[in-house]
Amino acid sequence: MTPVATPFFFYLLAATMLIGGILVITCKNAVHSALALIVTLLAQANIYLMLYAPFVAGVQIILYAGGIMVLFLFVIMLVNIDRAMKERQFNSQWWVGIIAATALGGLFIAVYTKGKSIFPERIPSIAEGENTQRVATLLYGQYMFAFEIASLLLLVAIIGAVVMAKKRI
Amino acid sequence: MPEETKPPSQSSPPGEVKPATEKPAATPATPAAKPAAPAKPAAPAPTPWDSPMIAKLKRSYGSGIEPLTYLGQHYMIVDRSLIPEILQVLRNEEQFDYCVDITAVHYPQREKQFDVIWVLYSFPRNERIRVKTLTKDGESLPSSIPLWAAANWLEREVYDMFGIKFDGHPDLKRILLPEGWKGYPLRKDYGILQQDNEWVQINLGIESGQ
Amino acid sequence: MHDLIQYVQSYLDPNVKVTPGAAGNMFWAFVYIMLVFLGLSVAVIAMNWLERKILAHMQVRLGPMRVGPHGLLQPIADALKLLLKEDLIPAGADSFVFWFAPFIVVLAAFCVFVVVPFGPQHAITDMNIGILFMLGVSSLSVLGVVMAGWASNSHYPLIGALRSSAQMVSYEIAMGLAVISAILMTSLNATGTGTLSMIGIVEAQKAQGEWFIFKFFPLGLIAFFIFAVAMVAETNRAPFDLAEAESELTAGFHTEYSGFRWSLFFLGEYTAMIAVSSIAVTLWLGGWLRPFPNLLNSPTWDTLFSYVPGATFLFLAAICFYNVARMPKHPYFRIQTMGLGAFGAALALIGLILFIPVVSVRVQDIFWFTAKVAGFQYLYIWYRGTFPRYRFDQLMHLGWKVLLPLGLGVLILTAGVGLLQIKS
Amino acid sequence: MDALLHITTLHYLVLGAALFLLGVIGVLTRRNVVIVLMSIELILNAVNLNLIAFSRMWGGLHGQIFAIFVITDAAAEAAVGLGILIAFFRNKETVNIDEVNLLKW
Amino acid sequence: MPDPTSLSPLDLDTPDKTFLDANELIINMGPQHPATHGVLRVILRLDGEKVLGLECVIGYLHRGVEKIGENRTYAMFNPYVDRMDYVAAVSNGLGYCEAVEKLLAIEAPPRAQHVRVILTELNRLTSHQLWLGTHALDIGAITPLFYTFRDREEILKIFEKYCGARLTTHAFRIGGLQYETYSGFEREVKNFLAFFRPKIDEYEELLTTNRIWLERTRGIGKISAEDCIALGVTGPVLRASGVKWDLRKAQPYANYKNFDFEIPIGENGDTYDRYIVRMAEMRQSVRIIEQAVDALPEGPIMAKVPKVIKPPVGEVYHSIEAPKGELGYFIVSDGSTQPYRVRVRPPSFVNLQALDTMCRGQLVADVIAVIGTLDIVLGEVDR
Amino acid sequence: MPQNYVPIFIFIAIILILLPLTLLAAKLVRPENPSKTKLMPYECGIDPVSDSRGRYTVRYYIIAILFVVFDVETIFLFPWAVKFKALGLFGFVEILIFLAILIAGYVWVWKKGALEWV
Repeated sequence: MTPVATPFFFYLLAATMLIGGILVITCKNAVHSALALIVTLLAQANIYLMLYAPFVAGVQIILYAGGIMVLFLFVIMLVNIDRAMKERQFNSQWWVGIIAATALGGLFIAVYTKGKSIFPERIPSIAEGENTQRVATLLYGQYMFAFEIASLLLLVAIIGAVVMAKKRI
Repeated sequence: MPEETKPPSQSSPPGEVKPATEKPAATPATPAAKPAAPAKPAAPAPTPWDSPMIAKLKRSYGSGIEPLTYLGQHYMIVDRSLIPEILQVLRNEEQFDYCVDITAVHYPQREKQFDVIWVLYSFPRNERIRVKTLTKDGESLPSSIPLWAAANWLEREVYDMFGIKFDGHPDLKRILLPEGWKGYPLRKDYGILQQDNEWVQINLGIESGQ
Repeated sequence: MHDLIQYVQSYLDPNVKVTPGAAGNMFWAFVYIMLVFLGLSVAVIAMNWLERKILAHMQVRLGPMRVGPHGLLQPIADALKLLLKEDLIPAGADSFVFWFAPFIVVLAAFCVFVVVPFGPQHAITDMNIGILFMLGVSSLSVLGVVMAGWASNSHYPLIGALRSSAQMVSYEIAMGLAVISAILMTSLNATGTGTLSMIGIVEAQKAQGEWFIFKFFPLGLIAFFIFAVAMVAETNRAPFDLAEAESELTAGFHTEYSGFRWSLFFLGEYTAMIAVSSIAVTLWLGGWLRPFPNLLNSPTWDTLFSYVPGATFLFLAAICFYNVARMPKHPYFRIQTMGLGAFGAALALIGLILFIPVVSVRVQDIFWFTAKVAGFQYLYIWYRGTFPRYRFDQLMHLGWKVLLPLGLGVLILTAGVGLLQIKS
Repeated sequence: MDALLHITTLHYLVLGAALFLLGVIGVLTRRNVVIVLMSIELILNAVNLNLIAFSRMWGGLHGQIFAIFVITDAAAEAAVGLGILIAFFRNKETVNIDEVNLLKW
Repeated sequence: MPDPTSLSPLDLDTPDKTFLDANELIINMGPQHPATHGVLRVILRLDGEKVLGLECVIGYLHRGVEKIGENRTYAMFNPYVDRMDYVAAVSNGLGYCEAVEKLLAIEAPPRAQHVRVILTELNRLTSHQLWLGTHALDIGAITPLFYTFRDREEILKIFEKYCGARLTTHAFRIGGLQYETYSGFEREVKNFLAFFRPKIDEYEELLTTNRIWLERTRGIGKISAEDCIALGVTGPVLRASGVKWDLRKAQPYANYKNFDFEIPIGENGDTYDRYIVRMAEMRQSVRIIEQAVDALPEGPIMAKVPKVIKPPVGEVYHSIEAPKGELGYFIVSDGSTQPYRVRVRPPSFVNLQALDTMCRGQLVADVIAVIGTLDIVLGEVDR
Repeated sequence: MPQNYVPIFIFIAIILILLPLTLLAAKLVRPENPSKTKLMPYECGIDPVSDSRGRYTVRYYIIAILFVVFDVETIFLFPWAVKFKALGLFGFVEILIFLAILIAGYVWVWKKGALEWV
C-alpha cells in the first residue's frame, strides 16, 4: 500500500483532468465534449485512488463514466446536434460569464493564499484494505437517514424523468 | 414509315433508328411474331357456356355478355361498359372471392386493341372463370381494388406492361420496370432493340451494343 | 542491477503468497502483464479457430481445412488479411471518434484482466475493490459501442449501437444484483466482513468449503444462472447478438468498420467473453480451486489432481498424433502432416513438463482456472450453434421484467437465509 | 520546488478550484444545453474532489460518504435534466439555452 | 378484407415533418441486404422499431420472361420457365408443360405422369428445405441451414442423375418426358425417403419446441383467412390461416387424384403455423412420393406430339400447386409455332403483396421473419 | 499512488502504445485508394437518403435513465453485502426499506408501460 511516485501521478492526472475540462467547455461537437468529460472523470477516479478512496473511485467509474455518460451520449444521439454545431457556440452574455468566473477565481486565490496556514500538513494513514467495509459501517450506521432519503431521491428521479421523456404517459 | 417501324437490325445505321426511338410505343411496328389473325378455325372451337349463373346474368345484362367454354374452361366476354357491374356481381353475389390474376393481351390490328382478362376463382364453388373485355388504347378501366385487394399489384403490372390505366387505383405507377421507363414492353409494337440501343448510346456512349 | 535480481528473486520464493502488484514488485507485474497479453492473444486466436471448427462440426461440415493442418493457421491468415485490407473511414464520419472508439472497446475488455486471479498469487494485482473495478471497466465498453455507431454517420450502425448499448446497460443491472448476492456470501465468515477483492472471494469459497454456486442451494445456482444469461447478453453473443444481427442490421455498430480497425472490435468481443467468464468462474465456480477441494481432500487426491493438467495436454497431443496417422499419405500433404505432428509434439512436451512436480504445483491453479473459463467459451459456441435470436423487445422484456425481479428476489432471499444461518 | 513535489491537500484543492471554474465558465457561456449540463457535472466533480481531499486530510470517511451522495444526486440530476431537455427539444427542436424562455410550453 | 385505402403508398418526401411528433423514421432495407432473399427492396416507415407501413420495391431481377415467351417456340420457352422460381424449377416446368398440353388437348401417358409427380414432390421438398434453412437463418438459428442443405443434396443428386441438371432441371417436355428413368431410380428414391423421414424430425427437434423460436414466430405476421383470400395469397400461407385449399385436391392435375394425402392446415395464420404447415407438407410429400414410386406403371413416356407444336387458336389458363402457392400459366395461341402471349401468374408476386398487411404493427425484426415465412423467390416475383 | 494500482497504468500504457503501433504497421502495408462510392455509408445499395444522426426513439433514453437509477441502487448494495453479517438484521431491514421505495418506482414504471418496448 505504500505510495509510489505520487507527484508524477498527481501532475499527470491533474493535467489530464484540466485539459479534459477545457475541452468539455470549448468543443463545438457535444460528442467530443462528452468524450473529454469521460476522460476527466476517469482521471478523477484515479485521483480518488491516490487519496485512498477506492470505493468512491469504483463508484465514479461505474456510475459516472459507465452510467451518466451513457445517458448523455444517448441524449446527444436523440437530439439533432448537427444544427447546434453550425450555430453560434456561446450565448449572448458570455462576457458576463467570463467576468463572473474571473471574479470567482480571484476569490479562490485570495482564500487559498490566506488560508494556507489552516490546512494541517499531516498525512493520516488509513488502512486502505478496509475502505469499503468502513464506508459500509458509516453509510448504514450514521448516515442511515441520508441513505434512505437517497432512495426517495432516486424514486423522484425515475418518475420525473419518465414523465418528462415519455409523451403518452 | 415502314423502314422505321421495323426493329433495327445489327447493321442499321443509328440515323435511321432515331426517329423510331423517340416514340417506340406509338409506332405500329410489326412484331417478330406473326400477326394475330383471328382466322383459321382449325380444331376445337369455343362453345357456348350455359349455367344457372349465366342464365341469371343473361337476364340482367342480356347481350352484353357472351359466355363461352373452350377446352373445358369457362370464360365470358363482357362489354366494356358492363365491367364494373359484372365484376361487382361476380364478387358479391356469385362468391368469386379470389382474384387469381389480371392480365391483358395486345392485338395491334384491332380497333379495340386490348383484351383485359380477370381470372377469378370461387372458393365455395371451386370454380374458375375468366372475364374478358375489349378496350381501346388510352381508355381506362375501373380499378377492382375495392373488390379484391389483390388487384393492386396486378393492375400495376398491367399498367406497367401495357399502359392500360385503372381509374381509382391509389398508386398506379410502374412496378417491375424502373420509374421513367419508356414504352410498354408487352405491347406487340414495342421496339425492344431501339430501346436497348438508345440505352447503350446514352449510358455507355457507344453506337450499338448488339 | 542488484535491485533487479532481488526483485526477480523476491518473487520466486515459494513462500510468497501475494500478487506482484500488491507486493509493489513492478518487475514481476510487468512480466505478468506481458504474460496476460500473450495468453489473451493465444486465447483469442484459439477461440477463433475453435469456434469455427466446433461450430462446423455441429453443423455437419468441416470448417477451415486448407490453411495449415485442419486449418490451424487460419486465424493467422485472417489476421494477415485484415492487416492488408483497405481501411476506410466513410465520408461524413467523425474521424477522431471513429478512430478512437475501437480503442475504448479493446481497453475496456483488456483492463479487466488486471485483477483476474489465475491463482492465489497469479494475478497482476489484487485490489480491495476488485469486482467493482471489473464491473466498472467492462461497462465502459458501452461508450465505445455508442461512439462507433454514432461516428459512422449511417443508419444501420447507429441503430445497432443504440440497440447494443441499451442491451448492455439493461443486463448490467441483473448482473450487478447477481454479483451482490455472491459478495454477500463472502461475508458469512467469522469476522463478519466480506470482501470485494477477487482473490478474497475465491479464498472465501475455499474457507467456507463450497463453491458459491452450491451455496444455499438453489439460491447460488439461480444467481449464477442470472449472471450466466446476463453475461451472454452483455457480450452481444448469440442468442442475444442483436447488435450484429446480420439479417436485420447487417453488422450492427461496426458495419462501417473495415480492415484492422474492425479486427479491434473482434478482439474486444472475444476478450470480453473471456473476461466475463473469468468473473463468473471467480464468483461461483471457485476460481482456481480444483474440483471437490473439500470432498476429496486427502493428499492422494491432491497428487492425482495435480496430474490432470499434464494428462490433458498429453490427451490433446494424442489426438494430434491420431490425426497425423489419418492424414493422406500423398506427398502433397507432407508439410501439413509434419506441421500437425510438430504441433502434437509441442503439446506433448508441454504435457510432460507439466508432470514435473515443481512446475505442476505452481501451474495447476492456472490450469483449473483456464479450464473452467474454456468450458464457458464452449458454451458460448454451443449457444451460437443452437439458438435462434431473440427479438429486441423480448430481450428487453427478459432483462427488465424477468432477470431484474429475479435478481432482486434471489438477493433478498439469500440475505434472509444468511440471517437465519447467523442466528442459529 | 519542494512545494511542487510534495503533494499536499492544497494541491488537490487548487485542482478542484480550477475544475470548478471551468465548470462555471461552461455553464455561463455555452448555448448548448447538453454542454451546460456537462459543465454542471464538472462542478459537482470539483466539489467531490474537495470532499475526498478533506476526508483524506482528516482521516475520516465522512467526506467519501458525502461524495457518494453527491454522485447519487448527480445521477438523479442528469436523469431529470436530460428528461427536461428532451421534452424541450421535442417542442422547440433546438438545444439552445437562449430559447428556454418560457415556463410552460 | 383490408381497407383498400390503407394500402396507400408511403409519403416518402416529407420524413422530417413527422419527426417531432412520433419519431417516425424511414428505413431502407435492400436491395443488397442479407435478409431480403435476393434483391427485394423494402422501405419501412417506423415508429421507433414498430412498423407503421412498408412499401416493396421490386423489379431488380426483371428479365421480361413473358416477352421472351412471345418470341420463342413452345418447346424453346420450356427451359426459360425454370429460371423463374429457380428453387422449384420442376414445378414451373410441370405447370408450363401441362398448360401447353391442355392447349393441344393431349395428355401425358401415365408413366410420365407418375415420374412427374415424383420429381415435382421431390422438388417441393427441396423448396421447403431451402425455405426452412433460410428462414431459420433469418431468425438467427444458423444450424438448420446446414442440415437442410445436407439433405437437399441427396435430392439434387437424384435430379442430376435423371436429367443432368441440379437446379434448373428442364426435366419435362410437352407431352411427357424426354428421358426414361435411369436404372435404380425407384430404389434411390426409396432410399432417400427412408433417409429423409428421420431428418424432418431432426429439423423439428431443433426448432419446434425451442422457446426462442416460439417467441419469435408465435403471433408474428398474423393474417386472417379473409385477408388471405382478398389478397390472393395462396399456398402454405393460405393454409396456415385455416383454409383447406390445395389445387392438388381442389382441381387435381397430373394424376394427383390417385394419391392419398392430406392437406395440413393451421389455425392462427402466424409465422409459427406456416412453419408447422410446411413441415407437415414435407411429410405429406414423402407420402405421395412413396405411393407414386410403388405404383410406377410401365408404358410409354411421351404422348403423340407433333414435331412442330402448333396449337390451334385459343387461350387457356392452367394452374398448379407450386411449393409457394398457385402457379398459373395463361397462354394465348394464334395458331403459329410461338405463343401469342404467355402470362405467368407467380405465387410469390401475389403473396408478397400481403407483406404490408402482415407487418403492420410488428417490429423491424419481425419483417425479416415475415419475409422469410412468405417464402418468396425474387426470380419469380420479378420474372 | 498506492502501489497496487500502479500496474493498471502500466497496463493501459502498454495497450495505448501497442494498439497505435499495430494500426501504424497496418497503415504501412495496406492499400489505400478510396473513392467516392467506397466512402459512401452503407445503405443496402441505395444512395443514402438523409443524414443519419439524430432522430431515434426516446425509448432508448428511458432505458438509460432506468439503468442509471438502478445502477445507483446496486452501488449502494455493494457495501451492505460486504458488511452483511456485521450489520445483521438491522442492516437487512434498512436495505429492505431502501429497496421497497425503489421497487415502488419500478412497479410504477412497469405499470406506466415505460418498460414496454413498443
